[in-house]
Amino acid sequence: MTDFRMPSLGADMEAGTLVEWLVRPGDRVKRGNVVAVVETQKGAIDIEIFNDGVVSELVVPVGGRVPVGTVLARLAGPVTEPAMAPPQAAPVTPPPIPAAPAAVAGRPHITPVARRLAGEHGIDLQRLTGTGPDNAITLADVQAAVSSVASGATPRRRAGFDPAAMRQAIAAAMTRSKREIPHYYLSQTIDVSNALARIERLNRERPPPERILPAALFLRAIALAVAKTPELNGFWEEGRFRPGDGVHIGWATALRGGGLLAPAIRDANHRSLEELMASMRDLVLRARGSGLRSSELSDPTITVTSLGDRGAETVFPIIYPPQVAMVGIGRIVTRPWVVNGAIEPRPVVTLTLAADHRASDGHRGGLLLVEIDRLLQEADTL
Amino acid sequence: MNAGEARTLIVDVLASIAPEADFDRLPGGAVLRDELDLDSMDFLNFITFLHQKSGIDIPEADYPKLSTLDGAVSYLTR
Amino acid sequence: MSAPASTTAAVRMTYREACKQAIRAAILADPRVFLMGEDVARYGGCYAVTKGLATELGEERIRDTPLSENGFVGAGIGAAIAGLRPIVEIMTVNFSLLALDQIVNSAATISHMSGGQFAVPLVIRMATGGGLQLAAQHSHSLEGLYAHIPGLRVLTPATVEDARHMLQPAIEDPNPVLIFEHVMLYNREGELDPSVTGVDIVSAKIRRPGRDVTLVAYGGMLFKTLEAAALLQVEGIEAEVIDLRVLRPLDMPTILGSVRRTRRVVIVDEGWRSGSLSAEIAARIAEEAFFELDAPIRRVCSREVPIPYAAHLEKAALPQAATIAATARTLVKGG
Amino acid sequence: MTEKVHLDHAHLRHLLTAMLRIRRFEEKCFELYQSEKIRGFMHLYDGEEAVSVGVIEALRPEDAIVATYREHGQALARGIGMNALMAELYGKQEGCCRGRGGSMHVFDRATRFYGGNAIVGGGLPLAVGSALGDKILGRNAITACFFGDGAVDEGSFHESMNLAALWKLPVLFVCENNLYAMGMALERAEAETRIAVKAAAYRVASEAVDGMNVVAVEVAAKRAIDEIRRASEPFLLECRTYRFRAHSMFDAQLYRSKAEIETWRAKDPVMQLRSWLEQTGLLHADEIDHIEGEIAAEVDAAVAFAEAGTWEPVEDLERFTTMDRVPQ
Repeated sequence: MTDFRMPSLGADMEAGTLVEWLVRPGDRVKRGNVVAVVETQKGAIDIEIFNDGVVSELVVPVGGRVPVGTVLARLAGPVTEPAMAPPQAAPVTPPPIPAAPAAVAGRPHITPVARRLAGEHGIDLQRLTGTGPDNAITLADVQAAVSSVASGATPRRRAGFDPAAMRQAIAAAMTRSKREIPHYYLSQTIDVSNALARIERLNRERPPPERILPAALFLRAIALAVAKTPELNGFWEEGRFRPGDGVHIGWATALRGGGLLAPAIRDANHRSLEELMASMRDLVLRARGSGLRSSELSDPTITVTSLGDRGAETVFPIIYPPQVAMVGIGRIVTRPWVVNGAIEPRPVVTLTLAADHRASDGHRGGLLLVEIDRLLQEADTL
Repeated sequence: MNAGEARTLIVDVLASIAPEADFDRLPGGAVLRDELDLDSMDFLNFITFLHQKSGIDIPEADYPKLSTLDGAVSYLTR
Repeated sequence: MSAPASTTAAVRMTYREACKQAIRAAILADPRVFLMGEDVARYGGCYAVTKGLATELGEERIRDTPLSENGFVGAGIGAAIAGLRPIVEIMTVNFSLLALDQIVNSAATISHMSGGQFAVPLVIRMATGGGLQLAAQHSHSLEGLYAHIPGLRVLTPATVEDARHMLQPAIEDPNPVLIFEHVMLYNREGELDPSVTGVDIVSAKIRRPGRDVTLVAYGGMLFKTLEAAALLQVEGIEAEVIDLRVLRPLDMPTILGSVRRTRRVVIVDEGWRSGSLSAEIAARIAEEAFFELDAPIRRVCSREVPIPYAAHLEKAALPQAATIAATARTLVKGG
Repeated sequence: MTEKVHLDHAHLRHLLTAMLRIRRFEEKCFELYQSEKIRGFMHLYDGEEAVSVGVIEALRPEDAIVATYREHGQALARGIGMNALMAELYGKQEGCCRGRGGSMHVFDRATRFYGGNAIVGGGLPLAVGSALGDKILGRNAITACFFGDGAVDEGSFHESMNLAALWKLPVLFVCENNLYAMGMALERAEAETRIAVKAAAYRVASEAVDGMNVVAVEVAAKRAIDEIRRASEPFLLECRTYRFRAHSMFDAQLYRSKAEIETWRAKDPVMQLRSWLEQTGLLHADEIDHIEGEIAAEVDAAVAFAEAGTWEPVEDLERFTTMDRVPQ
């Protein structure tokens, strides 16, 4: 007795529907006879039998849809039927995990989010043991450490900058500045309608990443003006003035949660509006994202501080020793303004200069502010 | 992009600018610049990241529409 | 026009049937639409997707071509520029290499090169992937290669719903759209909700929410990945499975949103690891969510070999559910 | 001086045996596929035996062959053992390619059998290259390149014919015109269906021959090959033949009628030669039984060899992805 099974007729054939029997029980069949027709997704296909014999039973009726290998009929006759291929169970190969470099002695593996949280909570990594992949210290490990330390409120430390240490440094510098530097102060209120119109025009066709802020235009005007008044661009050391080796403007940046940094934009007077904007943006992002290391702060030759559009109208800056000048930018406000004898509302900003009287006199300082004003009126040339 | 995705995206971007802020308790109507102490540079970065991540152009004239969290969500999903 | 309140129950059909209905509906809806490819008419399609369509729609709209892939794909581009909306069927991605020049240097490039004077509103459908022991020249998974090309939109419908509904927006897209249908999906059955009348070809979908690890997959790998998620479930690991649906442009917000929640990610890709789509996704996650990660980004790809004929070697070469689960486990359980 | 095909009894008996070996091997493959012993795609050669036997009979051991995915006929005619071939179809490592190629990718270094190519028209450029190599290296050898009527639609046909003609390369292009490229009838695919005529566009000599008559094929092949060796120029031999089975293992043959198949079965190359030999008294019933018996034994032995074969260790998966040296 041999079984006649539903044949596999194709690589992706899983089942077939028997649409016609061409033999009946009792019929004699020979190898190669077409005994049935099977419907598949590809169409109807004639099915041959490979054994000689006599049909004894038709197991699957016409219309029956059965998977490949199912017995369709039984034959009486010599057994020559090849057994169906047993499915081969292939061993699952272990996933080829790239071998992680062994943790460097003393420097444990730590995942990025764990490192971030540890940094924010001032957790000492040496004391932790990792439970993550390759024994890395994970978020959970740090969270556990944080909760256990929560009682003793360790100060929040920004990676790279210790707020407490920064506070002390600012205090020391401001105290020295007030003690040593004879400041004189000048201010100039400037109509910035031309400047703002230029910025608005530039930004209209630019996608956000390439847009310019008014501060960048002010910075450009200041850099060009400072280049013309070298005695405001340098340092007062051992009783005499040392000129800067270029116009490197420190852009004062307030840090979130307190603290101040003034990373230098080197050769600001030779940079285009776009370059200035890009470096301002980069410095701010890195400073606030704790990406700046104190070692990176090259020494500015003059500092500019801007209160931004949410600050006060006017700032009276304190010079950052050993520099000899500092420019302040207030908030842009709308004020009545005399234009050709008539009064009309105009956006204005108050620029101030604090300068070290040992290195320069008020007259020179005044010329700087007037020059900045002149440049801003011809904003299209900047 | 639906409202949920827009909100997630906006919060993600704000988190990269003001990491210490607690966004769960940020009222939808609060003025972001005041609530999170964002200066014009922060706000420009906020607009830039939104533009880069969503592909939606945001002209300067529309900045006021994104002054609050709810305003920004409806702007991104209009 | 809001969808009618659907009282009719979901319809069950194979992925192949969904593809056929999509083609049929597209041709009936628009006189500019026609399908051409090798053996799509009289033979009924190498994978029987177009069986019977030629008799119903005529051999002008279901058009057999000689075995000239470079020729008829180029012709499809020309016809699209001339105002038609052709659907070109390349039997499998393996033969698309004969038409790679037309796809990359013409279809993907003409709109940009012509300064926006011409668009190429062409859809190219092709089967892809291994698993049927067809050996090296017939088992390629090269969709990642096409996802590298600016100017193309690349779709990988995995579910019956996507197979049924992605074609229409693809035809309406003014740009060349490539639709990859994995060979192992044709026989799969799935539910089709009649109230769903369309899908987008922009976003990825979370097919299974989870909190512990994100599994990113597409096309033929989706169901192996869902199977892996089921294996992980047994061990108390909740895996979130993302079906990319669109390989270009990648829907990174969805991926990043998930990774930010689970902080662990495994990318499953039937392509070879080096220079694969999974490599691109891993790079973008590292670039944009590095500080969110709580474990290294891992990938499960095909072994870097020509796919062999012998069943046990092919199985070892292609990504399997057990391997996906094992890889995810190393990220969650550590050690 | 073209060697005359000596039509003596031994040679005709050899031709019949060669064709029968192919026919019986293909029948066993057809059966084994349906019981899932053989998987993947498989394209059977029944009906076209006269082409591979006739052409390969005219080749020398040092000549090279490039074949297609319908290649069991060429492989057996060229002398690749049934054991190695069947084991390859089973996917066993005792197969001629360690079970990695399967039915569509048979290779054999010893007989310069440069494999089946599953990309239509993919082999033609390879054959041009093989002939270029032989010519430059001064080997007195030719390359026989088998392909179907479908390949004539591909760009590689045009490019290869031109290169072979341009560089005067010893290539015998053998087109097995079986009237169908899978489901595409020749007249629905080619504007000019007389394939041999196309050679003139490249100034290449050509001939169309009855691909169902092994003696006619051998005579034409011998004449063409002698000319190739003499003048070192390519030749296009169009063999008009027909395949009795479906294109491959999953084809409901919706594109042709059963009646058409029957009319061609009447010209079965094996039956033609056998009945001619019997009528002319060159072959007796006991001889044919002896031949059939030997072949049946050879086929059964091949199946046993394949069944007993072993799986290549999974650890060897990546071996030969790249080579550390060129095999000599």
